Amino acid sequence: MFEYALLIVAAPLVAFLLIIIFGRWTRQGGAAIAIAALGTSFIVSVILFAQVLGLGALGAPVSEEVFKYNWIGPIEFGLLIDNVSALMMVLVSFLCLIIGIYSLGYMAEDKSKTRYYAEFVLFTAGMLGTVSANNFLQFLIFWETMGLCSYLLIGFWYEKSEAASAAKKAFMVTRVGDMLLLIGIMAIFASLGTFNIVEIQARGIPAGALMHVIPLLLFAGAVGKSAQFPLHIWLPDAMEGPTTVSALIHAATMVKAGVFLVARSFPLVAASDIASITVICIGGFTAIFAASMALVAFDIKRVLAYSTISQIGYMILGLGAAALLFEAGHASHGFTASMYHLMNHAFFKALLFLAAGSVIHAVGTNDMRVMGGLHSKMKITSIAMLFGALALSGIPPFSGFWSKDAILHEVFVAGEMYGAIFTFIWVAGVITAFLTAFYAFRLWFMTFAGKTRGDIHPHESPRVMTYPLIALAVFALISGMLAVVIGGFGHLVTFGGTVHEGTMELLTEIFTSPLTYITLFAAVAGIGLAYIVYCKQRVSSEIFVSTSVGRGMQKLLQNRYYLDAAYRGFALHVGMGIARAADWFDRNVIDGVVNGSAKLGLLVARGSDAVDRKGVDGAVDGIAYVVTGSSNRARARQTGQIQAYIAAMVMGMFVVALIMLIYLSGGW
Amino acid sequence: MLIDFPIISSILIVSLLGTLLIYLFPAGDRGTKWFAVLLSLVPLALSTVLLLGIVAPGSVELTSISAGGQEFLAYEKAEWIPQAGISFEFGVDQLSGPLVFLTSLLTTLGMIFSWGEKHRTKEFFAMLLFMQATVAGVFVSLDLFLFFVFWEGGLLPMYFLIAVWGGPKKKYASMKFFLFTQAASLLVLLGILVFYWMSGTFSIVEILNQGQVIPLGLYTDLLFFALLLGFGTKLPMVPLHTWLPDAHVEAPTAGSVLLAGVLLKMGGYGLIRFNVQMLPGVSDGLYVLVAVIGIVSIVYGAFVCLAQDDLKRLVAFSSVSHMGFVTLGIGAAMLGGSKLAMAGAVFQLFAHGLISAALFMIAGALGHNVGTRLISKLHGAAKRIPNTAGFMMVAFMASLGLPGLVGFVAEFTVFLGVYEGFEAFFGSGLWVLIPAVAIVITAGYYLFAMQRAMFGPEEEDAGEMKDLHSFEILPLAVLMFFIALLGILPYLLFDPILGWVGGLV
Amino acid sequence: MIPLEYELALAGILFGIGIFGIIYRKNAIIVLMSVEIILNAAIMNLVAFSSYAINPITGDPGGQVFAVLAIAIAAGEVCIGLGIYIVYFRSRKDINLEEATRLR
Amino acid sequence: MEWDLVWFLALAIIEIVGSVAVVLSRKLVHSAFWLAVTLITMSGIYILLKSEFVALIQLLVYAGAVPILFLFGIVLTRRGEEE
Repeated sequence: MFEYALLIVAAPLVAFLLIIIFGRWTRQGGAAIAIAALGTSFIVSVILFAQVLGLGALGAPVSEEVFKYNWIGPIEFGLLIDNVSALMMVLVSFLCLIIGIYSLGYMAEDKSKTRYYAEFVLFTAGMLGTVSANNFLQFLIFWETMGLCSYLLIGFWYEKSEAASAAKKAFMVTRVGDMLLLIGIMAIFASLGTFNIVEIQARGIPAGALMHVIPLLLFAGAVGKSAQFPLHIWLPDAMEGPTTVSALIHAATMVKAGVFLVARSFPLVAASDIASITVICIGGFTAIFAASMALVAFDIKRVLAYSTISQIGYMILGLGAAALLFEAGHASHGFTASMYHLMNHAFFKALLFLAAGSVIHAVGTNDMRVMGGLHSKMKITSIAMLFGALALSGIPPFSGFWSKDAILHEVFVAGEMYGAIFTFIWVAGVITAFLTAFYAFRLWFMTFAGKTRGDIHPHESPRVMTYPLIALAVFALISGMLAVVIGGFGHLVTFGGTVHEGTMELLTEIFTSPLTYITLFAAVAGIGLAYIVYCKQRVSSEIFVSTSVGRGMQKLLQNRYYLDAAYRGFALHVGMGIARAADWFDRNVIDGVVNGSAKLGLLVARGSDAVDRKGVDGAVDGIAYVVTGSSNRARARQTGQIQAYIAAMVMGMFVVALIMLIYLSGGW
Repeated sequence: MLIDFPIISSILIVSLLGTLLIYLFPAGDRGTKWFAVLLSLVPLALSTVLLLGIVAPGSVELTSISAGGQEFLAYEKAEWIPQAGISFEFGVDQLSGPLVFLTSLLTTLGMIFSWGEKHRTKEFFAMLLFMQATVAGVFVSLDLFLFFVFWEGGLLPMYFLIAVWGGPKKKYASMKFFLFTQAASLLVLLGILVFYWMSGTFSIVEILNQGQVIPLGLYTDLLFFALLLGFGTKLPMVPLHTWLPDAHVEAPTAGSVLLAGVLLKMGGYGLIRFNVQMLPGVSDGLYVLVAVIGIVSIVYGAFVCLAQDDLKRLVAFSSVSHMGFVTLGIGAAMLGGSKLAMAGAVFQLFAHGLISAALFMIAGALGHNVGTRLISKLHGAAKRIPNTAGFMMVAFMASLGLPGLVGFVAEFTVFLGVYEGFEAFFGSGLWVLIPAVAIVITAGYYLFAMQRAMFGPEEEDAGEMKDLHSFEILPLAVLMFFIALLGILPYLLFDPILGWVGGLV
Repeated sequence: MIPLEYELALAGILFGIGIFGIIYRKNAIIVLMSVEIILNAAIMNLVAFSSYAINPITGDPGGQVFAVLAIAIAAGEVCIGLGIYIVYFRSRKDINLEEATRLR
Repeated sequence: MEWDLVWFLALAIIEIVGSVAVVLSRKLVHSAFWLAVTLITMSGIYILLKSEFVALIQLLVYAGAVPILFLFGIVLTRRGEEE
């Protein structure tokens, strides 16, 4: 009954082909085709989502596989439609559409628009295909398609060497994760004989060592794609691409695919306590780790990139906690909360990026140190960005508050049940909330408040760019509350049993819990500190670096904990070292074999026929080039000399005698 | 519809006759090229019929004969030297049919790509046609003696292509190529003779029908080893690969295309036909050896690539690395009984033929049009030669195994089969991590090459750069079409192969 | 009675020395002398086997007959060999075997 | 019995030393002399092997004629005073 869902994925794919072939002759370099395809996908996904919700009577998970065909042999491809994928499809196609429209203004003056829109719609197809795949192999195929588009779009302005190397870095780092994911998927197939997600979720991995290894390998893929520690280093560099790309791929959609992967393999993760704990630790650590690096960045997009890493850390953390609790028999609140945060974050982070893009479009630089006082010049952008910052900081009633609170609540429950380590991670989460609020408002105050610091002449962006901002700002405000109004996000997405709560119960639960106020206090404190330092400037920002410890911290953070340098060193010295050694080995050692066979060829050629000598001489000359001094002696010995022949004969005799001896003595 | 027409011998006769006819043209005649290309379309069309007969038996029906549980299609037989039991015996199956098609396709495309060849044009095109006949002959021969005749015959045109139309070190490279492959041929001849002595016939069909012709034991293992060395040199497998980079670097573009596209496949074909199909049941240690050689080739080749500056040399070593998947697939399939690994190995033969042909065309085009193939001298060339850069990107992505393109299907199925095979034999499939490291390294060297050669700021004083000519775009576009088609709908070719492998492993 | 192994060992040693001379020395005459040593080693084997075969007192006369025959042939061979050397020397003024590569 | 062995060992040592000297001598004439020694010793060994007739022939033909022939050869192919 969902057969038309194929249209959602197919529309962008067809658009991709059309743009490649006809794009350069249409208006705006194929933008019209792209927008039409994205619009189609969006409308169809909304219909689909409504249908799925209607079927499931609000909450009961529906899943159906449509459009099956055999990829090779027994491996069956198709679409899996359930609550999660329907929600993701609406989300992704909506954001793609909005950002596609925004691109009309942002990319208006670029010469390679056709290439841009072709890669853009191919990415959309990849993301929609990923979220609707019914098996892990198909998932991987679309996942890599996204990776390719991410590579191409980061390197969109390939004349800049930074962009080219950032693109390469992104592909390489995610490739490490992808390799492990690939092995994980193969391990699943080897133990279950299927790639089908529904079947795998139903059957689970049989107990044994693989039960822990497989979820960890899958999680490694998620770590690469979602830029979690230790494979996070590509995302900040990826900001070299156009801002629309950063907003769509590197904030709203593609980096969430890792979270989605963990969600899809949730039962596998939950079945293994080692995997669950790893997921929690990586998520919690990444959240605070990335937030700390955002504190010192001056590039407006990089602050947002670190923020993205940190927020995805929250989602991963929530999923890990949910997995741990799920196995112990609790409901999957954390799962719901993570998906909830995924949706909210997609809206407000896309908003933040697009607003930043609007600012960059206006001032022509990414450096926040030369901005300031832009509020009066570009009011719409400023207000929109304020909405985004509030949502990011987790101030009610903006969307970020509801989902972040739910995740932290879940982690706290895990801490109560499983001991100190999770309580510790909960504390880290609260500190992250404080840091998040601080850097979000540091960004906003540095950009929009006070006086202009540099020689810039800003102007408000065209309407084709501001309208998407307004639309997203509205969603940043209401997307969290909408779920509360219908009685909790659990009605839309859940794993396992349904969650039935009333709106009032939910609100009471949230606002009577002391945990809520702790988080809220942290966020408000962060904003307050940012206000004092960067808006009122009552305290100079220099006080952070007045002590030697502060200076050391700043240096450490600005150098991103020296991890980039370490990876670079590893690649350059170890990787290239092995490569050079192998190359040397090939040129020098293995060519020794060639010399040997060249000598052999020489002997055969010399002995064969005197008439042929002229023809063979060509060979001899060629080979003599290779055969160095040592072979000259050999040649003198082995040509026409009776003694050399006798020597050879005697050696042959010995060999024959030896063989006979062994043979007569009765055994090989 | 049933086709009872001697397709295979027509392919061979047309190509061989064409070789002679081209020599009748006066030197420098412009019609030569047209004649050669149009003539090569005939074998291409006939091979397409063969391919259809294999992948879509419903649409085209070919006469068949069964041999040892497998079927050979389009079977033909005629006496040649009856006293020694040698005959003209042809037939194709799911293993050889796609390769015959690949040979014809790449010959035509290589000819079109060499439209700009100025030096001794007539002989050049004649050599390409001759090569097509001999290589296709290797794949279709069901008589061991005939097989060997074609096998040796294929060396000649390649030798001349390198020695006459080659680069600066052509003498050295062509001699190295000849000596290496000749030495390998000796081992193959030895193997063929052993088969003849033990079974009393040269016919592959009869040998397969006899079943276990060679008594199990030491002799089987020795024979297996000798054939492994012989075919492995052609494949090539580390450490017998050193002729390959030199031959590729010096060969003209069409020569490289055919060398990488089909000549290497003769090694893989021989391994599967002889070592696997005709020589079952050798000791496991040898299969472990094959698998280990495959792993070493994959990882070693990838690492050597990382240090190359000449694009053609890089692509040549990447061939070493990618043909390692064939060896690994065969080894793993025979160890753990994984059909997927064997089918993946067969599929990789075809996939690598398409991809490496595209890669060599691009490297060759850079050499002709830009004047250098050195990555370090091509700074930021994408701005000047966008079409070259675009095709290069797609070909690189196909070669590094991007899902959705044909390379991924082959690599993934081989890895999957290796996982199954290793789990069955060694107890854990996670050993696959070792060859899987090559996934990352492969991405590394291609992206590194792309970044340094094509991206980045433009060089100010770079010389004149010409983008692809239209006669260069056409063959590349055809290859890209097949690469994408079989990447998205691999079952078209993979399922028939899988069915064939079912009777083998 | 001397054990047969001793005889054979001595013959083997002589044979080895002869081979060594053939391969190592450049002078053709020394090479010919080395050939004589090898022949002697072979003849000694004949004699030794014959004296140990069948009848321990008289031995097997067949071996001795062959030995005498071989001695005669060896002497003839030395004559011919030296004759060739002399002819060769007349044409080349040298009998160094390293230079004698015209037959290749 | 014991004495046979002693004789044999003594002769064998002379034999080996002699033939090594044949091969290694710098001067051709010395080589010829040592060859004669070797061949004579050989005939002694033949006597020990109870093959007196062979020993006699060896002494006459080999030890007598061959070294003389060699000396002729040496003289006839001598070139300067090198060897």
